[in-house]
Amino acid sequence: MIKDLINPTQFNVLVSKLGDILVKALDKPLGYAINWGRIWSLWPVHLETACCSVEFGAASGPRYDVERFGIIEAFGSLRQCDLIVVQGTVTRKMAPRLRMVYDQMPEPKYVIAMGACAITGGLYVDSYNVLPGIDGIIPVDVYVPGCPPRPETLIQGTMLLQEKIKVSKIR
Amino acid sequence: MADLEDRISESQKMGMQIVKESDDDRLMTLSVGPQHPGSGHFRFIVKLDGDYIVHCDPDPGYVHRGEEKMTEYRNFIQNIPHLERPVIHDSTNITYSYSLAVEELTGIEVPRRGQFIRAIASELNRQVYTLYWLAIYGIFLGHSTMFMWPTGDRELFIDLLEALTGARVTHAFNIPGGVRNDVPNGFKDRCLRQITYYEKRLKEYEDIFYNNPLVRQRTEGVGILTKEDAISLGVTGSVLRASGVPYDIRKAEPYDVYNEIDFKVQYMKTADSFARAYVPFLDMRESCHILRQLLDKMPEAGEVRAKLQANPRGPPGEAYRRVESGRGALGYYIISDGTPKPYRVKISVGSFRNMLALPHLLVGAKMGDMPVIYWALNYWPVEADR
Amino acid sequence: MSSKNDQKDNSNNDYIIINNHSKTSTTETSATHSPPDSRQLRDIVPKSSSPPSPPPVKTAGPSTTTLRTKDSEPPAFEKGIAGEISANFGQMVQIIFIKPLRIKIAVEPPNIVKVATFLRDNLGFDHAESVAGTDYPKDNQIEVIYHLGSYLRDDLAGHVLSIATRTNRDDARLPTLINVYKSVEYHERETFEMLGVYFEGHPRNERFLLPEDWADIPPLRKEFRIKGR
Amino acid sequence: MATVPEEFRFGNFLASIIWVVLIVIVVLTLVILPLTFIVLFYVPLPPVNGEVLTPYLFLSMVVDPTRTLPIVKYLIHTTPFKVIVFPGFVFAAIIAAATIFVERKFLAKMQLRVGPLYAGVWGVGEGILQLAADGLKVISKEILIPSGADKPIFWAAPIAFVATAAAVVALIPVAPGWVVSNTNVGLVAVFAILGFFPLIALLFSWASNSKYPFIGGLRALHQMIAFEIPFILSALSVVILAGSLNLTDIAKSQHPFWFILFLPISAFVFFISSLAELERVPFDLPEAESEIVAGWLTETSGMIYGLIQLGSYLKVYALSALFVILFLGGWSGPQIFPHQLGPPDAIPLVKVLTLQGLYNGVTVNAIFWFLVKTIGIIMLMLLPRGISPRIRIDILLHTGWYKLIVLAFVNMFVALALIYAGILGPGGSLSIH
Repeated sequence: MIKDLINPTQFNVLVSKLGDILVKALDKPLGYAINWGRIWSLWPVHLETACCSVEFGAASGPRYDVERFGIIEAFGSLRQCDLIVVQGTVTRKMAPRLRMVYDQMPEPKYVIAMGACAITGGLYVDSYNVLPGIDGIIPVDVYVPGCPPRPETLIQGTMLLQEKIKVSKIR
Repeated sequence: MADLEDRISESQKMGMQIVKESDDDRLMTLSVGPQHPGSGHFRFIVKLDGDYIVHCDPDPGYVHRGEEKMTEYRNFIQNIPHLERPVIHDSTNITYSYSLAVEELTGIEVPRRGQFIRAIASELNRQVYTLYWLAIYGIFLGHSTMFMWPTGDRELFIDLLEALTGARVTHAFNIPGGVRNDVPNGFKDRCLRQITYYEKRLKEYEDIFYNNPLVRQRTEGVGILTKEDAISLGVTGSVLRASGVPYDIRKAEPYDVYNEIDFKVQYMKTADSFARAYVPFLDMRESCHILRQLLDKMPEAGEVRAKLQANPRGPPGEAYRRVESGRGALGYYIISDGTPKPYRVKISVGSFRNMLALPHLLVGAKMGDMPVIYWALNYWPVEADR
Repeated sequence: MSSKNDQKDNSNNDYIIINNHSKTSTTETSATHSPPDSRQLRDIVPKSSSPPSPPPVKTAGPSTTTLRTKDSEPPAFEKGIAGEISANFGQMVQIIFIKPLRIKIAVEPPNIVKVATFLRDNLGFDHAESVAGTDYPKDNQIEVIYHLGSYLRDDLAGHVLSIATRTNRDDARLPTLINVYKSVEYHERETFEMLGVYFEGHPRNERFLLPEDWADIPPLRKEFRIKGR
Repeated sequence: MATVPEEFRFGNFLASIIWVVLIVIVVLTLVILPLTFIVLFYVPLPPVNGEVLTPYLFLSMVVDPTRTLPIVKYLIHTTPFKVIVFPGFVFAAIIAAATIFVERKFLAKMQLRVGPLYAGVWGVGEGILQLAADGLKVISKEILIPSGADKPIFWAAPIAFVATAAAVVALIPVAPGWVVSNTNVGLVAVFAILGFFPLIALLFSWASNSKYPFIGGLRALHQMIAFEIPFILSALSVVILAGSLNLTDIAKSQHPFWFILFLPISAFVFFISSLAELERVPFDLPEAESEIVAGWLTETSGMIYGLIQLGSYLKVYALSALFVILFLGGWSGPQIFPHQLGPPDAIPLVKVLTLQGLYNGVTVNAIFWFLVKTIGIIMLMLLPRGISPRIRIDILLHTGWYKLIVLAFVNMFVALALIYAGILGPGGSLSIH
């Protein structure tokens, strides 16, 4: 078998084996470290879509303090952010803007749909100007139900997102 | 008038000069919002000449959810939950005037204890709203502590309201005919304790924020809205009172038990952004005073709501009732055609009325004054869009 | 109230906080109306008026007396204001109802600017609170109501005068009040958008709240049905 | 030539491992070892401890613990080490990062919060690894370049920013002799290098091809130029008193009395100006979120943002250290460490572990006091964030041009008076030379 591998026709197999071993040795710890960094440093975009933003603001207040999880709210530019928390109803006027914000963000990016309106349209499902859920325009990672969700629920949603990031492959 | 003109800051005067001289090829158009840390759920397009704003065009509607259309498909009681969503942190006040208008239409009478509980919930919610507003004003000025402190103290009022109504922010507490449930045991003492603590905190707010020389420098003499302009633009609430018009719906048209309460209408004559920021603060203090009286005068026992039929309806007619919310007069104009569903509901909100002052005030101001002027207008975009 | 007296010390000396209570309370007592409660503000519109609309302008009775119900006499102060209006304009203005703190009048579209100017200049209704448009498909009309209030006159502080006008539904056009009341600018723009009423003379009959690509009929018209209903 | 995936067999797995080991050994013997020896033999080697550092000596020193110390001692005095590790880049970055973390916790406590809490090792440590997490994330983030951006400048500006900040750090002495570049024009060089920052900000904001960064860049330019003059003037009075531009000499010349005693106004002006230079609250106008999104950092993403943040942390350290050197007596302080650290006749292993002979008590004491003062000043610079709002641009320019310059002149006259009265300065009655 060694003789098989050492001839020039099989050389790429040898290289690929080497590569496999290297990837196995490096990928796991490196991926773990980077995912760990991403878990504890989720910066949300400052995009308010509707009334859930009040509870989102309360979540960064002294009682709930999402900075414990490394989440810094009121971040300036979306170019440095990793997370969109869609705070409630997305109207037809806001929908293109939401998609534009999502497109402008750098990878990796995550989306939390906060509130019943962002999930299904909620109370406003029969309104003429409201989208029935945002999953038609951007991919959603975590749904946080409630109308509005309490800040604890939002924090729980963030922890679910952290679990998801932990098991995901780095890109 | 003359003394007000003296108060206009040098930069503002220079700005007005620049506005006159600007022509199109010098201007830079900026779209502020909807993804902008200083705009909220709102967009306004400003044109800059250097650092001066020479043109401003508000573009609301990002949260327009068609509340007025939706009311026509629900009956009077079903309408309450979605009608309080526009101002989720002032939800008692926005359903207050709705309840008053429906009561007028259907002829329901509210028991006296119910009226008191309504007023208490309304004043507590006014504190919650104004604290949130103050928190955002703090962060707009770059004062992060002023964001955290009111947000923290707001939770205490939310706790009180949670004990009272069962929900954190969306109470659905005011219904036509009274309130949903009675106050819990020991509520009065808890409330009084909270007010005593809170009045101490208000002094600290004043020390760290309103008496801060940098806050004074940034807000005083910025965005002067004269009394004449304020009246002709039809602004309301704290913006109007900051311009020297002592107008408060609680005084002008006392609803429920407010004619039994002794309170002052807080207003200032300086008409600048500082006055507009300080009047809500004075309102909070006065509201503490009102709360004490309400708790004191509340009857010990009694019904809290009238008996309601399943689908309350009244004779055909119309009603226009207003309350003083955190953002000023909040009116509901309801036309009923005799069916359980309203024929037409028009919500006349303070935010929508105050929005008219925004282009008026921003023109001639500096870009750095934009958040100062904008948020001092006591403007909540979700409510304005309805 | 004594605990509140220290406010002056805390605030800057430039800012004067005046106890307004005494001022307004005297006006309240001197005014001819009592402080209202919900009972007094009850509906006084007669049951006979045909639903869904209050009586249209054309068919409304010429005098206000027919609109009154038996139990409550309209307060004298409001009656005085209504009398002043009808004395000036006569048949041009229909008085729909007079309730405590609420007066509703109806005028024809060509006269509305004149009436509004009179209300502003002579009666002291200095601002418009809201503009509400209502669609009446049965009458093929759209009613636009301006709710006027007064900030400066203390005795009018709680009063709301509604001035209603009607236009044809198919070609909805009304003169704008923007030259009389500056504050109606956005309200009229919203009414244009929501009901399709074109305000002649308004500088911006444009899209305001709805999305830019809105291609449906104005949503507050009655034939616009929201989905699933 | 596609490869067919084989079935997994343990024998194959073992064989592949053996193959890898074999190839590594072959490569090592055939390529790496010869290369190493060529370098060791043909590159002239410096003498260590009186002997020329030959490969054999090097190997023997590595084997013998007692003989390792001279090598280490030699290494830490080489310029690359100084630039990269100790008084230079890594040291400054660690100090700044640690202080930023403490500041975040402190600010949180001030605002009745807890601040970063869970980003620690196995749940302990109150989130001390928060900045590490932020750094890891920022490194692994995608870098977006706006269309129409001037790409070379867009890439070069952040690197230039860090390099410039590191250049300032290189001029700062932390203890006698511990400085990367001990020039006689140290202070002038610091100001010259600081003058690059507005240029970089403006270049970057222009290269972003976006409106908010452009406004931010212009603001940064106005602000930094307005505060450059009081900044230099306030340092000038120190130069008058010390009679030297060399930072080490300046620190030494305030041995009995710190200059802040004679020049409080200058110190104040210097402090305010350095706040403005650093774009910290209340002078964070170029990055004011509520007005102009993120100012000139609006289009930065990923590591570009990370580099600029790193650069600004380095700047925080450099300017606080400069304040300490100019006004707070540098590293002077009571000797609290013994001159001889550790027992002199310990066994070799202990000697190596305690790095004995590499430093003396005086140096450690100097570094200790320097660090204490610097960290205190950094905290003082970061604290206004909790109590102060942002200032407006015209007030800021007014402050810079009208007030601070006058104040700086006032204290310069005081300094001149002290010199002419013969109280301070070279040969003054209060100075020890």
